Formats: sequence, structure tokens, C-alpha cells
Amino acid sequence: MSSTAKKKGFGATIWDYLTTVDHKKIAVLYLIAGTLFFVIGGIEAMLIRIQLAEPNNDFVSAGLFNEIITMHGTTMIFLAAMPLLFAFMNAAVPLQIGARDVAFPFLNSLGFWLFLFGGLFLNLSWFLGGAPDAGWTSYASLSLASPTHGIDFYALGLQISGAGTLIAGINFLVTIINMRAPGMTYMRMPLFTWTTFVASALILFAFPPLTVGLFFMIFDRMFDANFFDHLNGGNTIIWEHLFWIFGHPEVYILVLPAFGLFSEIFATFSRKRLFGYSSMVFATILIGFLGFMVWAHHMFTVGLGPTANAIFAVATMAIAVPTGMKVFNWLLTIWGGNIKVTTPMLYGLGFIPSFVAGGVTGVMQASAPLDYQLHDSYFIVAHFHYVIVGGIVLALFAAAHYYWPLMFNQMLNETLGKITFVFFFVGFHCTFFIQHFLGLMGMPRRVFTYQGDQGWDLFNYISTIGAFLMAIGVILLVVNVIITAIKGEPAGRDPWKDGRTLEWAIPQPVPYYNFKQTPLVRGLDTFWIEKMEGNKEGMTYAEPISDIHMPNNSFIPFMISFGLFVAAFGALYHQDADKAWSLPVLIAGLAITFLSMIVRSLKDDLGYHIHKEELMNEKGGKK
Amino acid sequence: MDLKTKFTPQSWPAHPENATLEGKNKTLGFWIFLGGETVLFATLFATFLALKNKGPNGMEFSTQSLFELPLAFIMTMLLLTSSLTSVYAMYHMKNHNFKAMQAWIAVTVVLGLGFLGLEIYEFYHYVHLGFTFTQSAFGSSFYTLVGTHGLHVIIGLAWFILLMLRNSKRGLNLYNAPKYYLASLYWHFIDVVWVFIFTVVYLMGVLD
Amino acid sequence: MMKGLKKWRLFGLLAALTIFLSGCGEEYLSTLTPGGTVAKEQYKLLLLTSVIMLLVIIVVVIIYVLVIVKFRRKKVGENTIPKQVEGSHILEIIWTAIPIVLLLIIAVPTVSLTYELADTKAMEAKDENGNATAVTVNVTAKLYWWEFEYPEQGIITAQELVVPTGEKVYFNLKAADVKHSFWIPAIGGKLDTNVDNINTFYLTFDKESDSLKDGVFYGKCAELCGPSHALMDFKVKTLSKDNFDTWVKNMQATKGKKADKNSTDLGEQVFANSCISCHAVSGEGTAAIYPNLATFGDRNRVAGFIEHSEEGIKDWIKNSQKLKPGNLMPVEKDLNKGKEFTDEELDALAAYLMGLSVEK
Amino acid sequence: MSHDVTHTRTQQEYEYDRKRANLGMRNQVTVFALMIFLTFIAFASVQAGMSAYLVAPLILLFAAVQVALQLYYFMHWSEKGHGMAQFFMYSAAFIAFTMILAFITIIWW
Ligand code: HEA
Ligand code: HEA
Ligand SMILES: [Cu+2]
Repeated sequence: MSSTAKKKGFGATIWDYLTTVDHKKIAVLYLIAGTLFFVIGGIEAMLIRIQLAEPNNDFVSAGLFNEIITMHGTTMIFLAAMPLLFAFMNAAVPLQIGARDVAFPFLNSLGFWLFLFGGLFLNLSWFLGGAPDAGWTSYASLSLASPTHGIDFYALGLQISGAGTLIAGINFLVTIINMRAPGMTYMRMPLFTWTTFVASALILFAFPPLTVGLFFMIFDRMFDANFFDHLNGGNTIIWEHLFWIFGHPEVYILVLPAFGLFSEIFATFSRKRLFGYSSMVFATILIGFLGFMVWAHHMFTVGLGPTANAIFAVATMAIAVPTGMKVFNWLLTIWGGNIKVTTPMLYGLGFIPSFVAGGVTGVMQASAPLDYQLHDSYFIVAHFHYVIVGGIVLALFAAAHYYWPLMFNQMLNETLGKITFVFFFVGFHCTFFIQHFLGLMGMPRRVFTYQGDQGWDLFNYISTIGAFLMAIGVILLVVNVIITAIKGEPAGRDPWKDGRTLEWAIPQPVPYYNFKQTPLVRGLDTFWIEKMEGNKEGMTYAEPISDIHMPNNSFIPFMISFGLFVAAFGALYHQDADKAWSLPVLIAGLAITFLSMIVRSLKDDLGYHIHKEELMNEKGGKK
Repeated sequence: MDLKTKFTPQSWPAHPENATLEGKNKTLGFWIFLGGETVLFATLFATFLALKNKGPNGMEFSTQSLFELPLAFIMTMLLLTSSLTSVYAMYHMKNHNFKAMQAWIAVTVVLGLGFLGLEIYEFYHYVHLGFTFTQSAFGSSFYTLVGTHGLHVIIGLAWFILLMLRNSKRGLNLYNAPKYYLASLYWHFIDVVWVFIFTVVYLMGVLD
Repeated sequence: MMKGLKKWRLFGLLAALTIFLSGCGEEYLSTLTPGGTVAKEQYKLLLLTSVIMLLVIIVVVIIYVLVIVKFRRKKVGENTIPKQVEGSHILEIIWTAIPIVLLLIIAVPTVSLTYELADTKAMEAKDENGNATAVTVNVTAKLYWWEFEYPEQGIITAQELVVPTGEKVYFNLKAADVKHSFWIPAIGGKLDTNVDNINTFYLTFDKESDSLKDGVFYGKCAELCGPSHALMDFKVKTLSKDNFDTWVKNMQATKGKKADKNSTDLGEQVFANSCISCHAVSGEGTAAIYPNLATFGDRNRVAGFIEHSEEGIKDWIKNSQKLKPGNLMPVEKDLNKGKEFTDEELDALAAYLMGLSVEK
Repeated sequence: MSHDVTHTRTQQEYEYDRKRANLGMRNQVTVFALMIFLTFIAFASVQAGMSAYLVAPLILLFAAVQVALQLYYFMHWSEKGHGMAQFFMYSAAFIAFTMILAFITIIWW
């Protein structure tokens, strides 16, 4: 961590993080919170695998199992994968485009706290009468019938954290459009920036349908509305549509930034510019666009009719084309390169075959009549863990190693990193490869147990062993982080030696104002260009040193989010006749939120300036 | 940026909302946000279209039996006019005529309040007839769609009022100009949504 | 020559794949051992897509291995800077065009089979007497059991579907409480039972089920529906057309059958006192709220998954909530006016239930 | 970049801008009149009880025109610098259209 943080007392550091609007610190917050939820989701995954290790197991009960799978899916997707990606976006994207800051530092922090409080709220359901138990998809007839408050926790918690995600998305969009350094044209943006941009656009359009769907769910469950109650004219299929109109783009929200990270990693460690850069950009946009046209492939067996099924089947298959373009471009990037197999690169090399295997099973599922067999079977579980774990989680682990020196000015241990990879990678294939066959052999998903006479015992057992190997991998990664934090040495600038993009050109530890002078971008892979031309500083500057405008820290984002968190409890328990305290709590929570918002809008917050003279004296940057 | 600079109409930039980086970011961010809002309303419209006139067996309520066009017409006129008055306000903002701007915003607010009053009256009337939020899927989707729009009207009004009060003593500067501009964009967006509501909900509801 | 060779290779790959796949799974349950035309068509699609996907993977892996072997830093040298290639239009075109072709090969059978499987027009067909020519079953999925009603025949059964082989059997599917999904993996793909509407499709059954290990195909609920979703199994008995007709006649013949409170059979007495308010023993009739038990003795399992024996029945009556959490069967005491059954009563009840049969 | 350069216009520039603004405002009023007119016809044609098959597409078209007028004039899309705003709004409209189409075709009743 930065040297200034070390000098501060513990309390001051905490306060600093609670009020920070610095994207680099928010990145750290996202990283910590995301890791916490990833471990929780991972433990839930282990419970699933232990329960299914043998037939007729009673390690967990039927009802509890449903809560576990629901929370596993929900936690992993909303609270682990997305925030971890946000961590790396916050850490790298503003630096990649040569920006001093994000467009809306205050909102950036608000987005984080909303996500965190939403996630906490959702997870508190475990201790407050039961977690949601209708699957992460929460299909309406079952979720309306669910007797505990679990689904209410789900709906309210996702609503809060979803608002945070939406805000984060808008922030990235504006940052990338408006804050690029001079010369950083769209077609010179690093791929991770591009994929962040497209993923943010997907967030913008995909989250409102989820928001509306969750409101319908809340209204139906808490206020006797009838959106999904077929006896009063409602229709459960509306929920399915809304969920998947959100849900399908969501998977691309996750995987596109992962693609972006690997694009950076392949180029860096092959010492070669990304092959087919413009077609990579095009493919990214095309995937984003097609992502909105295919949601009903999750609903082939709902009975939408052959015409709808046929259209959505063909549209879904089309996504294989731009994704294929990407895969081949990656291969051609490393082809003819000078490959250094560092830990991030090792993850990259593991990613290609794994993701392709997951992608092609997706295309099989896209064939509607075949999906009648595959749907809701373990084949699906295998497919999506191949793309998610083989795509996103590998990307996250790769990025953790790759960007660790950027975020903390330390290198994770490479040897341990490679051992981690081996355990995780072997475990991953061992867990999920075999699940394809379980599915084909007739095993439905979301079953808490199975009878012993169906030929599924051995494969399930193997799958569980794999999960344990993965767990060892994850624990090793945590160990690596701890060891590094204790005795790591400063990594310095451009620690991988082969950095190509602007984030590696900045001195370490990164000054809190980022670039002392805004860089001038002279082409794609601008740092590489400067290095090749023998520029020791790694940057050409677009302006002389002058005053830098900075935003003030603020505790208001925390308070706004905390207010909603409190209000959510009030709203949730308001349904129970015996909880008279709920209404005051609801009002108090909303009051906290609104008051904080009013303070924010009435008090002028103009930030402050770092003066030229101070900048001259600081070390780092131009000396 | 500082709040002390005093502007004359002549030194006042032609596009005050975009004159600062903060202003640029805000305007763009707000447009993007409106893109999200568009999808949000589309979802509500889609649901309304799927659920309209659907209810328990033998439900007596339908779009035809409920809606009255004269009321919807008056509401539409109020909101449309308020859209124009907020354009006037922005016109005066660009001319750095603070008083005139505040005045036109006040007119906008009055018109908006009129709209809101009529909408409340309308809901009150339906509830009296027994057509409530919980009565049917039709009721749920109708009140959610039109009510969400109403909520936007309330937020828009609150925004305008807050801006007027907060800045009444300070006059225009480059810090609050983008805020006025965004509030007026928001108000136009509310009108855009209403155009579809009166067309799709009321007019087409009465049609078939 | 080249073409022939390619064809042969493809064929070989297919054959190897088939053998490999059919090694997995049980005949009465696996989609890899299709027992009807629908499942067969889907299986063919599985093979076709698998082969194409294998090809894709092989191509990718070949390039991948070559890359890793040839371009490692150890090989290339620590300080070489490779040529910074921008891209290649020819390559771009190739890897856009070839996938499109491959996808078209999948898309054509996909679309045609989608329409084919949705074609249920023949369901309405009538012979000259105005009777439906096709067998139609109305399936109602309930927490956690299945009801099968044969509207033309006027009979009804639960938990075990009985169907004729060698013809299209049509299904009307719906759910009574929450959404479920109707799936017989070895016979064909699933279709959801929604609460809002009725879904219709057909299946065909090629093989008589008595040659199978348990004498039945296994059916599953494929949509999460609550705690006992995993236990919402059903079984499928396929009979030749003649045997099916006989079965229907026998079912119809149970018309009016009732358990008698004053019977000399203790089991029947207990049933009449404790069970009759929910369960019918006549197979003639229409949809009910609780499972029809007219064929209980012919079944393969108790409650869809418990061993079919007197022990199994007794276990179920005593522990139904523990065995299948959340099901609607009352606990023992509520069945018997607040008391548990005596052993004698239970034995007799189990024997009576085992005797409910139309096949023996 | 972070410096807000505001320059004072010359008297001439100022007057020119002022004149353009006035013209623009007149334009806005015309647009408003057009919107009122379209609204009026829409209501009238429904009230007149003409065939739904004729009226429905007509009033939808009117709505689209009105919205375009709002966006291009009242919300200044006709001025330059709104490329991104248009891009996001058109994308949203496209998604909105798909969704509504789906909801009126593949949800049964
Ligand atoms: C990151 C997440 C992610 C990604 C990237 C994908 C990618 C794809 N998915 Fe997946 N999917 C999920 C996450 C993801 N999916 C999840 C979570 C579910 C289940 C949700 C639930 O029910 O709980 C799901 C479910 C799911 C279904 C529904 C199954 C069902 O429930 O019945 C379908 C059906 O079409 C599908 C298809 C696809 C396709 C076609 C792709 C494509 O994008 C893949 C494209 C990639 C390739 C094809 C590989 C590379 C290409 C080449 C090398 C070129 C040559 C290839 C060919 C010619 C084929 N997915
Ligand atoms: C980002 C998304 C994501 C990720 C990363 C994962 C990761 C994993 N998933 Fe997940 N999964 C989903 C998303 C994800 N899953 C979704 C959406 C569903 C559908 C839910 C539904 O049906 O509704 C699902 C369902 C699902 C099922 C099917 C459940 C069912 O249908 O009944 C299974 C079963 O094997 C499974 C297993 C696993 C395993 C073994 C991992 C492993 O990769 C996990 C690896 C991580 C660990 C093993 C953590 C180890 C940590 C420790 C052991 C603690 C160490 C402690 C310290 C260091 C302090 N998952
Ligand atoms: Cu999908």
C-alpha cells in the first residue's frame, strides 16, 4: 500500500477508506469485498459438492440445500464476479486512458457502498429466518410460494446492490468517453478499456429490466400486487422474460471484461501487439449487441412456440462467430510472439481451451430441440461453469497476479502462483467435465440428492474430488496474498518489463492524483511505443505541470447506502403483523438516505487544488 | 472552477452546461442515465401491454370502462405546455438572465403541480370505483406504469423547487447552470414518457 | 478420394462417439440410449453438434499446442522483439466464414426439428365415429407428484404413466401449484408445466418397458419446485397396443370401486376410515386433488422413489414428511383421529394397498 | 483539461449569438404548436370513433414524431455534440422495441 497510508494510524486509515473517492482505493475496497463474497460463495459450492458426493446423502437437508444453491449462484454472480471485475476496472481503466480521475468520483464510491450494503443485506438472510430458496433465477410461481422471508431478502438486497452496479456502469461510460487523455482516440484504447466500456453499456440496459422485475416481485410478495398471480390475471412468464432479458446480457457483462483482461495479458507476455485489434473491438461490440437478442434461449422448454424457439436458437448461435474471432485473434497474437509463461500468462493459456469447451457446449444448447434434453440438467451446470470458471474466474485470478503490482506495488509469488494454477485448473476440469455426462445421463440440476440406482454415483464422486482440488487452489492464493503482504518488496514501475499500456508507465506507488502531467498518446500501446523509442520516462506529456483539481473525500455515499440498508429491514418486516417497529425503521432508514442526499445537494463541494509547487516537490513522476 | 467569478451576459459562455469538465460529464452522464430510464419504462410498458384488462374471472374493469379522454387531454396539455415553459427557462439561462429563468421555472412547476393534482384525482377516482393496485394484474400494471411516471413528476418538481430555493440568492454560475440544464432535460424526458402513456395507455385503451 | 476418406473419418468419429456415449448411463434413464423417435432425433442432433464442436476444439487445440511449443521465450530468446503484426484480412475472413458454415449445418436441422416436434395437429384427428385416434394424456404436476388423466378413456392414474408403444402419444401439460417440468430422459426432451397455460407436445415409445431393469422408464421433474423437487420422480410403463387396451379396460372396470368401512378386511376398514377422504381407489374418473390409488399394487415405487414393498408403504405412512419434506400427506396421527396406527392396522393397510391392482 | 476556459465574447459575437438564440426560440414555439396540433388530432381521431386499425398506427406515428420533436428541439439534439446521447438513446429505443414486441407476442393470455 502507499507509503502515506502506512504512516497513518489504523483508525485514520479506516476512515480514509470509508470516505475515499479515489478510484484506486475503491478498487481495493471492491477487491476485498469481492474476495470475501467469493470465499462465501465457494464455501457454499463446497457444501453442494459434499452433499452430492454420494447418493442419499443427508449432510444438508432438502430445504437447506435449495438455500445453498440459490445463495451460491446469487453470491457468485452478483457479489463476487462482478465486484472483482469492478476492482480491476477501477484500478486500471482510468490509468489506461491517461485520466486523472474517473468522471464521477463521488458516485463511484456510492456505487461501491450500495453494492456492499446490498450484499450484506442479502447474506444476513442466513441468520434471520432463512435464505432465499428458489434458485438464483427465482422463478415466479415458486418464489411467490416460498414461505420464509428469503425471497424478500433476495429482492431487496439485489435491488440495492443493483443500483450500485448501475451507477458504477454509468461512471465508467462517462469516464471512458470524456476523460481520455489527448491522443487517446477510441481506436487506441486498450482492449480492457473497450470491454469495460461495452460491459458498462450492457449494465446500463440490462439492469433496468431486473430492477423492474424485482419491484414486481416485491410488490407481489409484500403489497398483494398481482403481476405474477395467474388467478388474478397475472403471468409468471413475465418474470422469466424479465429475468433473462437481464440475465443473458449479465453473462456477457461478466465475460467481456474477462476477455479484455486476457487480451492485455496475451499481448504483454508475447511482446506483441494484439492481433486484429480492430476486429477485436468490432467483435466486442457485436457480442454486446447480440447479447440482447437471445435471452429466450433460457426458455426453450417454456412453450413459447416453435417460431420463437427457432428465431432465438439461430440468433444465439450467431454469437459463436464474434467470439470465435476473438479466440483466433488471441491465438494469432501469441503466434510468432515471444511468450513468457508468467502466472497471469499461465492462466491465459489455461483459459483458451477451457473457454472454448464451455462456449461450444453453449452452441449445442442453442439448438432448441437438443436443449429440450439438456435444459435444467447437469449439462447446463457444466456449460456455465466452463465459461464462468474457465473464463471469468481464471481471468480474475490472472488479473489478481497481473495487476497486484499496480495496485499494491508488490509482486505475488510466482512459484506459488503457478502451483495455485495447477490445483485450480486440474480441479476445475475434474469437477465440471464429468458433469456434462451426468446431464446426458438424465441427472436434473438443483436436486438435493439422488437415488443410488441411476448410474450417477461415480461421476458425482469424481466431481466432488475436483471441487476439493479447487478449494486447495483458492486457499493457496489466499496464502500467497498473506505472504506477499507480510514480506513483499516494492515492485516498482513496469514490473513485468513488457508492459504496453499507460497504466505501466505511471510511477509506483501510483500518486493519488495519478498523472502529474497528462500524457499525450501517440498510438496504440502507447507505453510500448515510448519504450521502443528509448523514452526513459515512458510518457510524452500533453501539458506543462500545473495545478491539479481534486475531489474531496466524503462520508455521504456510505450514509446514503446505510440508510437504504436500514430501510430495507423496515420494508421487509413490515409484512409481519407482530413487528410494529418495522415502520419506524423504514422511515428512519429512508430519512438517513434522503437527508444525506439533501446535504449533498445543498452543500457545495468544489474539491481542492494541488498546487504546482507541491507537485514539483513530490517525488514520482517527472523529477 | 470557483463560485466567485461574476458573469455578464457577454462573458457567459454560449453553452454554460458544457463549459466545465464537470458540466460535460454531468450532461453526458445524465443522457446515459436517461437511456437506462428508457429501458426501464419500456419494461413497464411491455408489462402493461401484456397484462392490460387481465384480472380475476369476470372482472368488470377494462380500459374502455375506466378511462376518460377529456381528463387525459387536459393533463397532456398541462405537461406539454410545461415542457415549453422549461425551454423558455433554458433560453434565459443561456442569456444569463437569472430572474427570467427562475420565473419560467416557477411557471413550469405550477403547471407540473396541476398535472400531478389531476393524476392524483384520477387515481382517487379509480380507487373509489374499486379498481385498485391489488384488485387485478391490470390494476397492478396500470398503477405501476402511470405511478412510476407520476413519481418522476414528483422528483422533477422537487428538483426544480430545490434548485430555485437554493440558488435564489446566488444567481447563475457555472456550477449550478448544468444542474438547471439537467433538471430541464429530466422534465422533457418526463414529457416524452407521457406522450407514450397517453397514446398507448389512454388512447389505445379506449380504442379497442 | 479425399472426400471419401473424409467421409469415412467422420463416420468413424461418429461411431466411436456413439459407442463411447452409450457406455454411459442406464437404458431406462439416459438420453444417450434413446427409446423413442423424439429422443432419437435429439440424440442425432447431439451427435451432429458434438462432432462439429469436437472439430472446433481440435482446430483450436492444434494451433494452441503449436504456439506453445514454438514461441516460448526459452526458444525465441530473451531479448528478441517479435514483429508487431497488425492483423490479417484473409485470416479474418476465413475464421468468420468457416464458423458461419458450421453453424448453418447445425441451424438447418435445428429449425426443422423445432417445428416438427411442435406439430400436434394430429391430436385433434377423429375417426368416423368421432373418437380421437390418438392417445392423449393430461398431465398435471403437483407438489411433489404427477397425475395422468386419459380424457378419452375416462380414466385417471397417478405417479405411473402407462402408454402404448409404436404411436405418437400426446400430452397436455399443466401445473396445479408451482411450475414443474415433465421429462422422461430416455424418451424425449422436457416441456415445462406452467401454471398459466397448457403446453402440448408428443412423444413416442418404441420399446416395451418390461425388458428394462425395473420394468419402467424413469421420469423426472426438471424444474426446481421446492424442497422435495429431487424426489418428484415418476415412472413410465410402456405396453404394446393390445396390452394397453386391456389395461384401459381393466381401469374402466374399476368404476365405482370403493373401500368399505364395514369390510371384513381390516386393511380396507382402515383405508375407508383414514384415507378415503383424499385417495380414490377407482381408476375411473377425472382430475382430483390427491393421488389416485387404483393401481397402487402395480406400481414400481411408493411415492415415486421408495421401494415398492409393504415395508416401504409403512415407512411412508409413518414418516412421509421426513422422506419427502413439504409434501401434503398428513402425518400419521392426523390420519387416524390423533392416534398412531397399531402394527396390525398398518400391516393390514399395507396389504390392502398392495392388493389395489388392475394388472394382477 | 481541468481548466475551465471561459472567454468573453466580443460585442459582435454576443449580438450574433443573441440573435440566433432568439430565432431558435421562435423555432421552439413553432415546434410546440406542431406538438399541440398532433396531440389534438390524436385525441380527436380516437374520440371520433374511427376504425382502430386505422387510428392505432396513426397515433403511434404521431407519438413517435412528437417524441422526435422533443428530443431534437426541446432537448437540443439538433445542435452538435449530442452524438453519444443519441447513440445511447437509440440503443435504448431499440432494446425497448424488442422487449415490447416480445411481450405482446410470446406471453400467452
Ligand atoms: C460467462 C458466462 C457465460 C457465457 C460467456 C456463455 C456463453 C454462451 N452460452 Fe451460456 N449460460 C451461462 C453463462 C454463460 N454462457 C449461464 C450462467 C447459464 C445458465 C443460467 C441458469 O440457468 O442458471 C447459461 C445457459 C445457457 C443456455 C440455456 C441452457 C438451458 O438452460 O437450457 C444456452 C442456450 O442456448 C446458452 C448458450 C450460450 C452460448 C451459445 C454462448 C456463446 O456466447 C459461446 C460462444 C463461444 C464459443 C462458441 C467458443 C469459441 C468459438 C470458436 C472457437 C469459433 C468456432 C465455433 C463454432 C463454429 C461453434 N447458455
Ligand atoms: C461466478 C459464478 C460461479 C462460480 C465462480 C461458481 C463456482 C463453483 N460452483 Fe457454481 N453455480 C453458479 C455460479 C458459479 N459457480 C450458478 C449461477 C449456479 C446456479 C444456481 C442455481 O441453480 O440457482 C451454480 C450452481 C452450482 C452447482 C449446481 C447446483 C445444483 O444445481 O444443484 C454446483 C454443483 O456442483 C456448483 C459447483 C461449483 C463449484 C464447485 C465451484 C468452484 O469453482 C468454487 C471454487 C471456490 C472455492 C472452492 C472456494 C474455496 C474457499 C474455501 C474452501 C475457504 C477457504 C477459506 C479461507 C481461505 C478463509 N455450482
Ligand atoms: Cu444466455
